[in-house]
Amino acid sequence: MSAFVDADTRVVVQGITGGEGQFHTEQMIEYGTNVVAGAVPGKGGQEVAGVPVYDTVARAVREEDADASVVFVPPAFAADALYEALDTPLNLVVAITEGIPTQDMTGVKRRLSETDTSLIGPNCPGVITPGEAKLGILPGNIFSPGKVGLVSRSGTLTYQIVNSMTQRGVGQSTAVGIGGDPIIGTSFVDTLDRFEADTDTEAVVMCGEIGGEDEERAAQHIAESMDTPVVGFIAGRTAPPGKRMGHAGAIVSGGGAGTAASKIDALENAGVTVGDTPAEVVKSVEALL
Amino acid sequence: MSAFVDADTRVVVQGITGGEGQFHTEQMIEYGTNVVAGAVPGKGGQEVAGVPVYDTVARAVREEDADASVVFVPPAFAADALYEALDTPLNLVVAITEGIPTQDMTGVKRRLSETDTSLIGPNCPGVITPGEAKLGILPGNIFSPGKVGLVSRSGTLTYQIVNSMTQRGVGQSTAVGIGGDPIIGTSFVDTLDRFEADTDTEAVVMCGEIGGEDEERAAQHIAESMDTPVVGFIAGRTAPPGKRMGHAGAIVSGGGAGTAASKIDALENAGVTVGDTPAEVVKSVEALL
Amino acid sequence: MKMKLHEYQAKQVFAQAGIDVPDSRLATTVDEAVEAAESIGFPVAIKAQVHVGGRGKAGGIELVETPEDAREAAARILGMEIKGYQVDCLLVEAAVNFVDELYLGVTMDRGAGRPVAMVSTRGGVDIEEVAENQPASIARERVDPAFGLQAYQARKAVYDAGVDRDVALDVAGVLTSLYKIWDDRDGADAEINPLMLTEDREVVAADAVLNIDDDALFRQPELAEMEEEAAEDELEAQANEYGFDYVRLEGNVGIVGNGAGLVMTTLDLVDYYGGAPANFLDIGGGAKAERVANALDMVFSDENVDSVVFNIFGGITRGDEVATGINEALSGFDRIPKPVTVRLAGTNAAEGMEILNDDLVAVEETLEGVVKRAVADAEEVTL
Amino acid sequence: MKMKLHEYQAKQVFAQAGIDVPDSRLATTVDEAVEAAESIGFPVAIKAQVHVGGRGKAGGIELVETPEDAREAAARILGMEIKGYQVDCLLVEAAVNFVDELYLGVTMDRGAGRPVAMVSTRGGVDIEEVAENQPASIARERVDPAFGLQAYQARKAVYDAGVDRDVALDVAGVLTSLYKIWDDRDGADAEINPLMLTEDREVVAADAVLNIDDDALFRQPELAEMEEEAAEDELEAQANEYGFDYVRLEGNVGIVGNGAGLVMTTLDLVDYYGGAPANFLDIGGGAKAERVANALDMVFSDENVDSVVFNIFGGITRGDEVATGINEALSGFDRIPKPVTVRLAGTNAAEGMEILNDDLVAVEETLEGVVKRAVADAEEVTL
Repeated sequence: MSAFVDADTRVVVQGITGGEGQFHTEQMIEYGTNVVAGAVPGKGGQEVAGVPVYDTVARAVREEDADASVVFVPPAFAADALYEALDTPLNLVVAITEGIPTQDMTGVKRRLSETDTSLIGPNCPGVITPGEAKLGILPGNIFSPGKVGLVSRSGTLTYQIVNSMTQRGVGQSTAVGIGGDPIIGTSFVDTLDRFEADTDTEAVVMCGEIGGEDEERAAQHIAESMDTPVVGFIAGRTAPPGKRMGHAGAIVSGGGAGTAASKIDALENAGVTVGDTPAEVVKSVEALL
Repeated sequence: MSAFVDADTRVVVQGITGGEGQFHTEQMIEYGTNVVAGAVPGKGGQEVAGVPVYDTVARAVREEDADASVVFVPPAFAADALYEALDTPLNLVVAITEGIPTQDMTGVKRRLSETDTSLIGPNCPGVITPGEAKLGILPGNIFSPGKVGLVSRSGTLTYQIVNSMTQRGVGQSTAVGIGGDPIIGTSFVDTLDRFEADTDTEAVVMCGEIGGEDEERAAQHIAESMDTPVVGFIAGRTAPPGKRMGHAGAIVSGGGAGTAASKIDALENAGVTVGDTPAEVVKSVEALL
Repeated sequence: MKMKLHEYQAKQVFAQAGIDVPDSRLATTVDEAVEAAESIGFPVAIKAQVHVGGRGKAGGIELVETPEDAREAAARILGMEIKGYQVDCLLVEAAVNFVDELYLGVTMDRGAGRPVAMVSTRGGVDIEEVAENQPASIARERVDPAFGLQAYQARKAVYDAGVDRDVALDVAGVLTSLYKIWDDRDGADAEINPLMLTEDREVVAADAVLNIDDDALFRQPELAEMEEEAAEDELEAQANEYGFDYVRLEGNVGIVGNGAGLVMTTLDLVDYYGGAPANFLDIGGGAKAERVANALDMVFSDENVDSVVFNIFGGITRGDEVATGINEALSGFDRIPKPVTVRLAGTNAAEGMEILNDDLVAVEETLEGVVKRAVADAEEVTL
Repeated sequence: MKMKLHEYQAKQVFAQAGIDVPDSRLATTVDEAVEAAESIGFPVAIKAQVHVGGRGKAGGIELVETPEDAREAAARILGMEIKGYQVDCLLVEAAVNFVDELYLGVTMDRGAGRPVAMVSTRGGVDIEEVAENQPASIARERVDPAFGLQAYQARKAVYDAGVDRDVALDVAGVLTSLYKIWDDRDGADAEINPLMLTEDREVVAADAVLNIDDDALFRQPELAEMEEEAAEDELEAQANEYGFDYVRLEGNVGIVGNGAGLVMTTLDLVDYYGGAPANFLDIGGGAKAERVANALDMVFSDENVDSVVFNIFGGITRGDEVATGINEALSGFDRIPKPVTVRLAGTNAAEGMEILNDDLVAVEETLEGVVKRAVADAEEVTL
């Protein structure tokens, strides 16, 4: 069992014929991911990285029995690609695309709520179960199989922490970047639920950042519903109010909501060890195993 | 228990200050219906027929603890009035208005599917439980309490049959006009379910008409799920294809779907006695009691 | 009820929405038609503008290559009658050199309560026949009204229908536009049949159907202006004016009543008792003398009618008021032109029956009674 | 990121959507301002057009009754600096004689993932203060994005807020228009504060805020044209041009990195180890030499910066390529103006560290190491 994906996950890549799509499809296949199809309107019948391309996601899913998709479609067309994916029986859709208009995503999220599909992202690096499969753009070589589940709103911060973990011999059961946008599919809470249910996960690292209240909700959820120990980290302690720190979602409001301090307090009150530095986080999780 | 309404049903009238709204409010109250409020934007604070008027349905429901509404709002504003009613905890909404644009009703029906509220109509005479309450424009004086549930797409045809029943001493448990439009809230099947569950109903009269496939679905439902005996009637045997017979929904398609013959066949195959005339219908149901 | 647009009107709307239509001009005289053909350049199609399908089969469309042929075709088609409609107006249109014909349509799936978008590669023929004989050859996408037709759905329908890949995205674009027209304009049906594919792989709407939901015309002023009195039947046109629901039939028993279900049932009973209904006429709620008079006028003026059933179930309306209305309405006649049998039921029916002037009308107490008497009266006239 | 419109731009958009705004003209010189005031008629408000709230308190708005006062006010306000923004442009606007001030707003409720429409009768003041101190005085209607703001919701918000009944439907109409603007124009926030009620019970938008979702500007060409280089900070303007995510801070340790979370963490670590970050600069994916050079240029040109952290986690990008990029970028300088410490991690990091020219930069292996060194370098300069 794994939290989101494993070696049997059958993946269709939406936007496989674009530069990013093609490159990362090759990387995913090289990592061992079972990429079974691509989907690009007008490109049906072609082949990319040895994988057949279909004009519609529906046909790709039907013909190749896919159960997950990864979306590399440019922002202007990404919402349509997500609606298309959500209109099929896929279990999981991972949206890598950065810069999707917010109003497009509110519509997608509304539709998502009516389906049984999970959406990770958008504006995220994807999800990996080391040694099994990766869906997205995470660099496979820094991961190692193990017992720690990692969830983060940031890609490079994930890499930083994973890299340290791997260097110290602490492997990962699953790592998932949920994305830096204000409106995302899978939240911290959703992911923590998966980790709690995942028998391969014995400890969790949760990397939050300023903006919104997802970390506060996660803290409450940890206190109420989780037995698996959690180590936390919050980026953006030095962020000034009203300024967007890179991610569209990483902003402390003028009124002072969404600060690192509020999130750290909430997590600590929920019994989570919050590291001051990434190195501290790795040490804390190491101590839990 | 009753199928939809009883003397305890607390009713808010939307559009109570209009001519129709005011007249029928008085009629409903005279019949014994527990009308507790009116709702008309901009008319809050007034009183109609001794009932307080509020600017919003939400406030009327909150202040007067209403659980049903009747809608007398003109067609151009009716969909908005229905959305407003569906955004409150009302159990039942009865839409009398005729001539609501079809596309408006597809939206309302979509929203309806996400709520726990039942909608009767639009373009319908309403619902009555004789001796208890009536919601709508049905003439109370022709009804009498009894054991027969009656459901119909037509108002005056309902009156015709009810009148004969009452004259012959056959009373009614509930009579409901579900409306003559192509897109309606409560279908024959929904109503038959209510009658089947209603301990006061021992036999059912179902008056269908040409157009659509609601009667065919009802026939299947009767065969599969109903113990209560049903007598049927279908209006429009002489209707030519492609012509709308008064009701927006009463039309036999050019391809020949929605004919009276098809509906009569379906009902008879489901074991329903279908009368050739209203008088036959009344005799058949009398024989069942 | 649907309001039908003429082909040329629908094409105006389609062209505004960015759908390619052939160059065309309207003509109401033969000279105008020839002039239009010459200015467009031959070959052109001369097309009757009538509110009815099957023009082609009926000889209402002709492809011409020369001014002489254009003159001849225009002269023949102008004024001809197609399924009861007289041709007053021609569309003269550049002929499209096509290699393939598709069908695109948007309508309401009544059972589902949702719009449905359709694509077929079997365009240019009667689509109802295709639907019956080869249902699988029409790709259908049901639309969630809360989200509208998404771009991917248009593509999916087009690919599922098997449209050539090199034009698929263009065709999907036309379907998206067609849906938007249907949605924005309160369409009942919107169709392009055929959507022609040219040798240059252009996509052109060679015909256009747009029917509008009558109930929504109040918010479609531009389209409401295009409404014409349907020329098919003078009485139906008159009923429109009076605001009656009216349908003309073949029989000789005229029927006036209130409420669609009861009037339909009255028709059925006329048939059941051996008569033949001449019309469906629902005067709706209320019982103003003027409405009663208008309804009786209409039925009297139908020369097929030999006797009249007047059947009202008062409901909230009181029978005595209706009776007064009938008396007033009929007192305007020197002589009642055709025998009228009245039945009033419901509230104050007895009082009403009392009030009715039986010098003017016969009175019956039951639905069955009123129908039987009118059928008998009609038979008597016929004999 | 949000693109902010000026008040006068937002009012153009609002007026197009049918919202009443006062008569006004734009002026960029004192003479123009006086002329505008005279043509509009006194009293007028002279209002600084800057991308920042609190203009009034800062003296950026003045009500004047005479041409002399208009001249004086325009002269004073033009060129003044408000929260770092220089005033280049004035809106001269007819003064509204109001009896009441409301607040209307539409924004995204991030937690719910849904738009929210807001109404308060406590308009004309800082709404964030109202939200904090009297949250109940703001009526909120959450909008289902699949259905949009329904008319009844606008009315409900207006009645719930306690707006006078005689103007409630008018105010609800303005809220509906405001939502439609927000929805059609890809708004992030749309506000009218205050919406003035006049003695004649007219409803007038006396101020207007419209911020647009940057990510949607590609489909808002008309609004995209209104975008200006934010005048607040030259470096932030430059970052926009280069396509960097950049925020200027108060410290002296310049920071360049890739990925929002990692760059934020680098800032936090600078602070943690006793330094003060001078900026947030995310160069994003890829490691082209030109981007590296542009980023270093920017940080070097910030006179507050005393030392630089360059922290890249390669990910899919290879460390050797990044190192080559850094070498190329720095070889363009005769002399490296400020000490730079580089750390490369991830794919091919070791090879990259090898390639780096340590005549040009210092090299550290860990995140903690690179931050500590840069903090130490900065302290050394300061001493």
